[in-house]
Amino acid sequence: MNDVLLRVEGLSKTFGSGRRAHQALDDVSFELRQGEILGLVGESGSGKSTIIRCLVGLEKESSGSIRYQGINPAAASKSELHRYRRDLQMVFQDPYSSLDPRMTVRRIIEEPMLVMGGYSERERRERIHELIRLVGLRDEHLDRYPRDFSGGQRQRIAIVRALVVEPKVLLCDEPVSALDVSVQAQVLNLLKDMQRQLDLTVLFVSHDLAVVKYLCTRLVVLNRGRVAEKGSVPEIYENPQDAYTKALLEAVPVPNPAAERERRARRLGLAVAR
Amino acid sequence: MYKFVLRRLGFAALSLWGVATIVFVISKLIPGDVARVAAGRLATADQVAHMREVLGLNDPLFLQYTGYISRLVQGNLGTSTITRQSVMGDLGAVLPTTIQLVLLGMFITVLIAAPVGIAAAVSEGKAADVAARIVLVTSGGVPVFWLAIMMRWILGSVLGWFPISGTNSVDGGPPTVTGFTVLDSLLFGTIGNLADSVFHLILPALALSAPFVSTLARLIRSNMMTALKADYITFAISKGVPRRRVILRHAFRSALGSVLTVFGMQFGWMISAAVLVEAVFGLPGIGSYLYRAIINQDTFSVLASVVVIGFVFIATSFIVDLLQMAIDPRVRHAQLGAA
Amino acid sequence: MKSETAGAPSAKLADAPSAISAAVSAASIGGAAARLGRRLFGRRTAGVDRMAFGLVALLTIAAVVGPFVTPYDPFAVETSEALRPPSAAHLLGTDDVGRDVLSRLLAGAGLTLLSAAAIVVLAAAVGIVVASVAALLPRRADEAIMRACDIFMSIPSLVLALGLAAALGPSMLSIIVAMVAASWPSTARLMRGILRETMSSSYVESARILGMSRPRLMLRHVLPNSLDAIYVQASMEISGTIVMISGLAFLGVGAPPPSPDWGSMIAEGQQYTTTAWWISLFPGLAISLGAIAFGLVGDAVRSFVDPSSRRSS
Amino acid sequence: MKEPLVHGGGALLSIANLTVSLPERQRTITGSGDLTLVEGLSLDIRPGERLALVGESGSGKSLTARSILQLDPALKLEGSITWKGCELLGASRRVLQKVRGAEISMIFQDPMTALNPVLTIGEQVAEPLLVRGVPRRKAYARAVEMLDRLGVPKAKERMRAYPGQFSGGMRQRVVMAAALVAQPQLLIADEPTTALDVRVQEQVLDLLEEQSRELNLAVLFITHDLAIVAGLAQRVAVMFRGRLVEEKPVDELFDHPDHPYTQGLIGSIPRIDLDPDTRLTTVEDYLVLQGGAHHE
Amino acid sequence: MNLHKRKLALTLLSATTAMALSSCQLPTGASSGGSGSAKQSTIVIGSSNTAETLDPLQSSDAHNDFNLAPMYDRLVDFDAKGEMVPKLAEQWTFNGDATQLTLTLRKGVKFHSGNSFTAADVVYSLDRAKKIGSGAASFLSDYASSKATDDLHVVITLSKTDLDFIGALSQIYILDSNLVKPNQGSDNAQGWLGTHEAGSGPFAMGTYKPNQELDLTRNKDYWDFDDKRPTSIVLRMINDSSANRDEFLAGNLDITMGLASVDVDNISKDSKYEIVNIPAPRQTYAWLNMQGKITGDARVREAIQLAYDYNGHLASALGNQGSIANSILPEGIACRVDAGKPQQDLEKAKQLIKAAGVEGASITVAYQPSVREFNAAGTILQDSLKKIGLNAQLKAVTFPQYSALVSKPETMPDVALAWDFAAFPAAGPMLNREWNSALAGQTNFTRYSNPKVDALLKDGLTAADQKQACSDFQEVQQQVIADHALLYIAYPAVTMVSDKRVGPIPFSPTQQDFNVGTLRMAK
Repeated sequence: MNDVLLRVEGLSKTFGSGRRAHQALDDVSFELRQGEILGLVGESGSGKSTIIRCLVGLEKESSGSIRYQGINPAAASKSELHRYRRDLQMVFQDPYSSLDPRMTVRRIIEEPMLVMGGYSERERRERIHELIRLVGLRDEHLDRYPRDFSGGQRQRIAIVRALVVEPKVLLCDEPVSALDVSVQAQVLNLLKDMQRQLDLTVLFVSHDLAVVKYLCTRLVVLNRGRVAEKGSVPEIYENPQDAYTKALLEAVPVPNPAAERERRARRLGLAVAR
Repeated sequence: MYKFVLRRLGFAALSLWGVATIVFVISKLIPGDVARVAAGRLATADQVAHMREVLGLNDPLFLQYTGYISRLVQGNLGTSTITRQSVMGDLGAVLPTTIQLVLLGMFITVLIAAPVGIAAAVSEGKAADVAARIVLVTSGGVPVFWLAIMMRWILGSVLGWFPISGTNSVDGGPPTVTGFTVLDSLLFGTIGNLADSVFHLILPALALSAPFVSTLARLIRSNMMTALKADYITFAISKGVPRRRVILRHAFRSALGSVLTVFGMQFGWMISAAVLVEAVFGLPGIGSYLYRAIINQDTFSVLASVVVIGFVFIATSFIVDLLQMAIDPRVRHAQLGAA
Repeated sequence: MKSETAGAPSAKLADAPSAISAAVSAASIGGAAARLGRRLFGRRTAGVDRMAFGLVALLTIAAVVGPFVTPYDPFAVETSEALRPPSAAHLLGTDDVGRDVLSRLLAGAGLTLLSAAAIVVLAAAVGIVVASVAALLPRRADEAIMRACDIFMSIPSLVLALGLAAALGPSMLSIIVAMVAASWPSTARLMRGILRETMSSSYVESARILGMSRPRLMLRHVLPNSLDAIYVQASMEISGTIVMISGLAFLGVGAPPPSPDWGSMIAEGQQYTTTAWWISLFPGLAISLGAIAFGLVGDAVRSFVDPSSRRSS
Repeated sequence: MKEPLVHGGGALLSIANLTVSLPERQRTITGSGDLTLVEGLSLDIRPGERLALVGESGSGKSLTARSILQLDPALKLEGSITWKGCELLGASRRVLQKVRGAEISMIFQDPMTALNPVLTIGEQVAEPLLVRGVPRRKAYARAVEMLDRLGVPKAKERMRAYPGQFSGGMRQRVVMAAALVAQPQLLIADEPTTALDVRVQEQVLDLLEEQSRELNLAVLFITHDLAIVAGLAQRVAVMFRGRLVEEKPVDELFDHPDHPYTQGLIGSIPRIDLDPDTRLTTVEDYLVLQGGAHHE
Repeated sequence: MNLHKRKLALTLLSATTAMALSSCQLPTGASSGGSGSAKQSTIVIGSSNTAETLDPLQSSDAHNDFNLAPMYDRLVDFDAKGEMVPKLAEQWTFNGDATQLTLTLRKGVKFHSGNSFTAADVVYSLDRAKKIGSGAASFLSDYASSKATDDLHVVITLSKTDLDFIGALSQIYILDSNLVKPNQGSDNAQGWLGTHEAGSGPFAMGTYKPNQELDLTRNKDYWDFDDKRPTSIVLRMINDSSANRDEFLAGNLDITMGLASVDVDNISKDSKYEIVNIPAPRQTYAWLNMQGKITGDARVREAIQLAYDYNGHLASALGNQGSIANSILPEGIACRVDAGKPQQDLEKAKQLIKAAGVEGASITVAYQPSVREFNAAGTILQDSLKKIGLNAQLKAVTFPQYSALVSKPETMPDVALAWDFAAFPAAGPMLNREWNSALAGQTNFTRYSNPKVDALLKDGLTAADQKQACSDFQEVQQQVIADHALLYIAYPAVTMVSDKRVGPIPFSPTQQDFNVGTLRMAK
């Protein structure tokens, strides 16, 4: 399969040691294919965020390997590592704490280009303006500080910051879980549009199965650090194999009163009543 | 649990070694000739040389250091070059005075700080809070020794309400057994002795507690304010818990965590602040002892006093840690891992 | 809410790191001051705080112009005029060798406040450097450094400072050295906590994953964002430092005569505290007032910069 | 803005024309004048009824809920809140204390912070009884019973445990036990499942419904999540920027949302039961259509 | 309320005291009778003389000696006129070249323990001093050995001729060897004697609370018993002078000293109190560095002498308690040379500085900040020197630091303010200590080096004839004065404030403040 962009194999991560050791990831393997949006779902503590943190080097995996287009970041040359870091960009969960409060939006967006290098001042300026408009913000926003923006706007800025160095892979760590539903919809739509327009490959971490279903093409379900199930979205949603996945799917509420009542009545052993 | 205590003990031992070493280095920085001090101001060169030999000052520094540490481990703090007494004995004689002063000081501190801190937190932003803040900043800002002098002058000399100096009136002291005049009065003396002993401690303890009242009350205030904003307080109120209970049982109880730690550390700070207060009230405690030792360049006594103060400090923080584990389930879980 | 202050985007990454940090800190000090100023003169400032700020301003003015407006030569001995109580000629009286107390008080304001400020700034600087180095080193080294700080902290700072100042001989410089030596470990520990908190925030992590080097990360993101907490810390320390200096002077390890710093003045007047009370009362009052004003200001600064109120826009 | 369907008659709790504002002197950020947070809200709850109050952050839904028990002393409340015919606004602290916990109780969003970490579970669950003079032994027995009922295993032994030893789901059960132990007639649930994982959320919702049915307990359910409301509530009220924009029986609301905001809200929920290619609508789309001047 | 409490405490107190006294104190024959009289003849003294140790060998420290003197006896002493008087030694005779001294001891003297005083005690005390080699042992540098020929006779052998040795014995307290020996331990009883007493003096130790209080009771078996001595004395060690004053004014002390001049002035207005100025056998000097870069020039040294504000010193530094010095030796010593009181002459001083070409030069002035007099003196000196164009830098040092500084020529301060005192009123030992070139950097604080003076000192100290010795010593003084080696500044007095219960306090030239053992009640 040559369309595999990123392969994670046997990834394990243990925090602490001795009695307090906590195994966050246990032998996790999956691959990320060119152009797809892969969902990584699980409940809190399932290790989904740890995977992303290992991928970007914020945590060091205990064992296992990561391979991106032949680059193993753990044993990469300087130039390989540079390419790896440039190609994999990340969007954080909390839009309130992921932007440096002391920098203007312009500086925040410019910084990755400065760190990565290779952009002339003009290029930088043009890219900033291009992208900021693409996500629906205006030029005058550039000289403001993060505190002047709402959560949804901040998350857009964070997306711009991730996209500004033209990455191939976008790693999203619960990017909409801190947002209101209506804002969440905007960001989800934006992500979907961006992915298409820029031919991005996305790894999307979420606890919300409905969001994942809306956005993703393939799915990896994590249960306490282990892969419970993986497969295409329709496959899993229609016919989950794993008991845990089933339970998860079963618990997702649907905004349909009749269906919900029936489901709950069934669970509670009640007659369907009005 | 044992493991935690052991680990904590290990750190305490390490700290002690560190303190001893720091103190040794300082002692070597002090200019002046220790041997000459020991031999006396009119000593001849021969006598000084003899003294230098006796004190081991001709040994290489490293040997002096190892000798000092190994003596320390055996509980031998050396012999004072001024008093010619075992420093251990000297300190044994002065420590009780300081400790009972500090204990009373801490008692007074809590007695004042807790209600003031709570009241300020409860009335956050209102006049009472502002007033409390001013009082607390003031008691923290006035130099201790200055306050002590003023108290001694006005309450002691001018008004005659309190004794001026010393631990007892002439004829008022109990027989010296433990050295804690209050304890000695209780065990071996009369009620008159007890009244006299406590009476002599009140003013110094009051002066000593001023800055600590400030720190502690402000800490209680801010902890209480944080606690009062916590969800569990809202939940308690929504359960119909009366205000009094909300404040004392819920907020104060959970504000107590770091208060205890700071309170424990205050024990050490108070001992050092006692250096200032004891001087004013003529109390023969470790503060006066240390100060005189420094002025007289009584190296062994300086070393030993600082080490002992460090030891008391380390011991209290050890005890406080254990105490805190006993009363604060949050700390217990963090230290021992969720059961 | 609009804001145009906080951190000027002037420093270029290509500059030398020191230049960056200098520019960043200068810019953020300016920013913080501006923010502070706005809060201060906003309608919601408590009267106490205004008074405290006013007092601090007054003391600062006294410190700057004090030496030039003294009614008498603060050093001129006039033994025939010794121990005169306050009068029209000598508003605050004269000391035991006949020097004018008011003149000495004015002349010493700068010395006292400057040394207190120097101690706080130096201790903070040492603390920041140690904390930053610790933060940059591997975990074990970090822990070792913090343990060392703990050990230092098990000697109460007054005792340590007293011992050191005695060792270094009585002078203002040795007091500064001793106080810095005694207080840096606790500062370092605090700073370490502050830096660690900032470092774990996602905006720092987002720069980290770009491969930004740790020192650069420290200078560009971590330190500037920790400054507010550092200011709070420093402003809270000044008050205690002023008091502690005077305590050391009282114990006789202060600056030698004829230094007019307030602590030494108290020490000189120590014998006369209650008879020729004016010799040490006024410096004592000045120290108390200074400490109280700075204490209130520290309090105010803390409530201004409090992280919980930062998001409230 | 519409008037509520039923007003007064037979209502357990009746909120009429409630306005919540932050007095000028309490405002920490610059700005002048009182800041109005909830305006002219009227709402009734009948005995045993499950009413959902839905809105996004800043819509004032939580403030409304908290205002019923007057939990934020800094806020200025105007209008009327009557409980079983008695006016609660302006009632004395004694009266409020009597109502709180025993007649109306409340549970909160984050079960991790709603329990005092330094007090035992037992004390916290039994507290509403203890503070009303129920003997300790009896109160604790009732607390055990309540914990049992809410599915806390080994309830008796765990009375002496501290909140730190419980998982989030268990804590929310404990919180519910404390809220229900004094047998109130109305439970205000302020986003009680937002911080929980989806499976635990389901359990808590089930429990809520179960208790509501068994105890004839009225529930005012505050949430931002329309999906979870669907199965639980009988009636839904939607709030937007401090105002009540729509209030309807649940089926009607989902089938025929009147207000564009409600329409947008429903359209913006990603649905597991629908084709992912259906593009999510946003509130903005609707408000713009309606010519509303909305920007973030 | 507080007032009330205080009263309560006091009543309780006096009740218990009365009980304690009636149960264990022998009835005294005093007229007023009962417990009241016992109370009346208790004298409470407050002073900053906090004993570091009660080991009598450490009596060279004035603080210790103040507390020790009433408990111990010496072999000989000096009276207020500086005449030697017998104490435990009734007679003393030197051999021809003054290398051997024979003492005849007093008969029937008993130590507080009840042990009889014998020659063995003298031998033990002297040998112990030699062995330990610190404190008062420095007065015994010429001691070689001693031998008890019988119970009442001791022969002391000296290492060289030393006529002043008998005077030095006034500094040695005689120990009860039978009591001390069992407690000797490994440190020659230094530890034990630190808190215990083994003397035969007019007062015995009651209780001792280190750093705080020493209670003395009258020794009814004293060989020189006098019932005018108070039955008991309480020495309260209060370091702070204002605390001393306040305690005194509150009626808690009968005698206090070391008060600030303002306090003394205020108290003197009240006729209830007695102010006594006792001359002290000490003198305030400013030592000049004879080998200093700037002070090496005699013109500069003279200029400094002329610049100093002596009257200001008396007024400010001493608060007029004392007098301006007129000699380089303290008062009460035989063979002093009267050099006249120094006068300030700024004009002449300026000219001298100009002549020496050192205008604007900096010099260091060392002083001990713990002594109040030096604090003011330092400031005055600094100001005086500024007027003649010298820039003085004050350097506060502790005595140990000062000793260390003096021991090396390169660290030696240019000027040092200090007290020096004659431990006993003899000119020779003091002059020798201060001006002998062999002791430069040790007790010769000016690094004075003059072969002529060295020779004179040697001659004087070994002269078997007092007259010869005296003329040698006078010549030494004249030479030192001519060399402008020091500023002889003042004789600080000890000012004592007492209530009228205490009789007149005699001056004792072997004591820094006064000898507590000599106290008598007023009636």
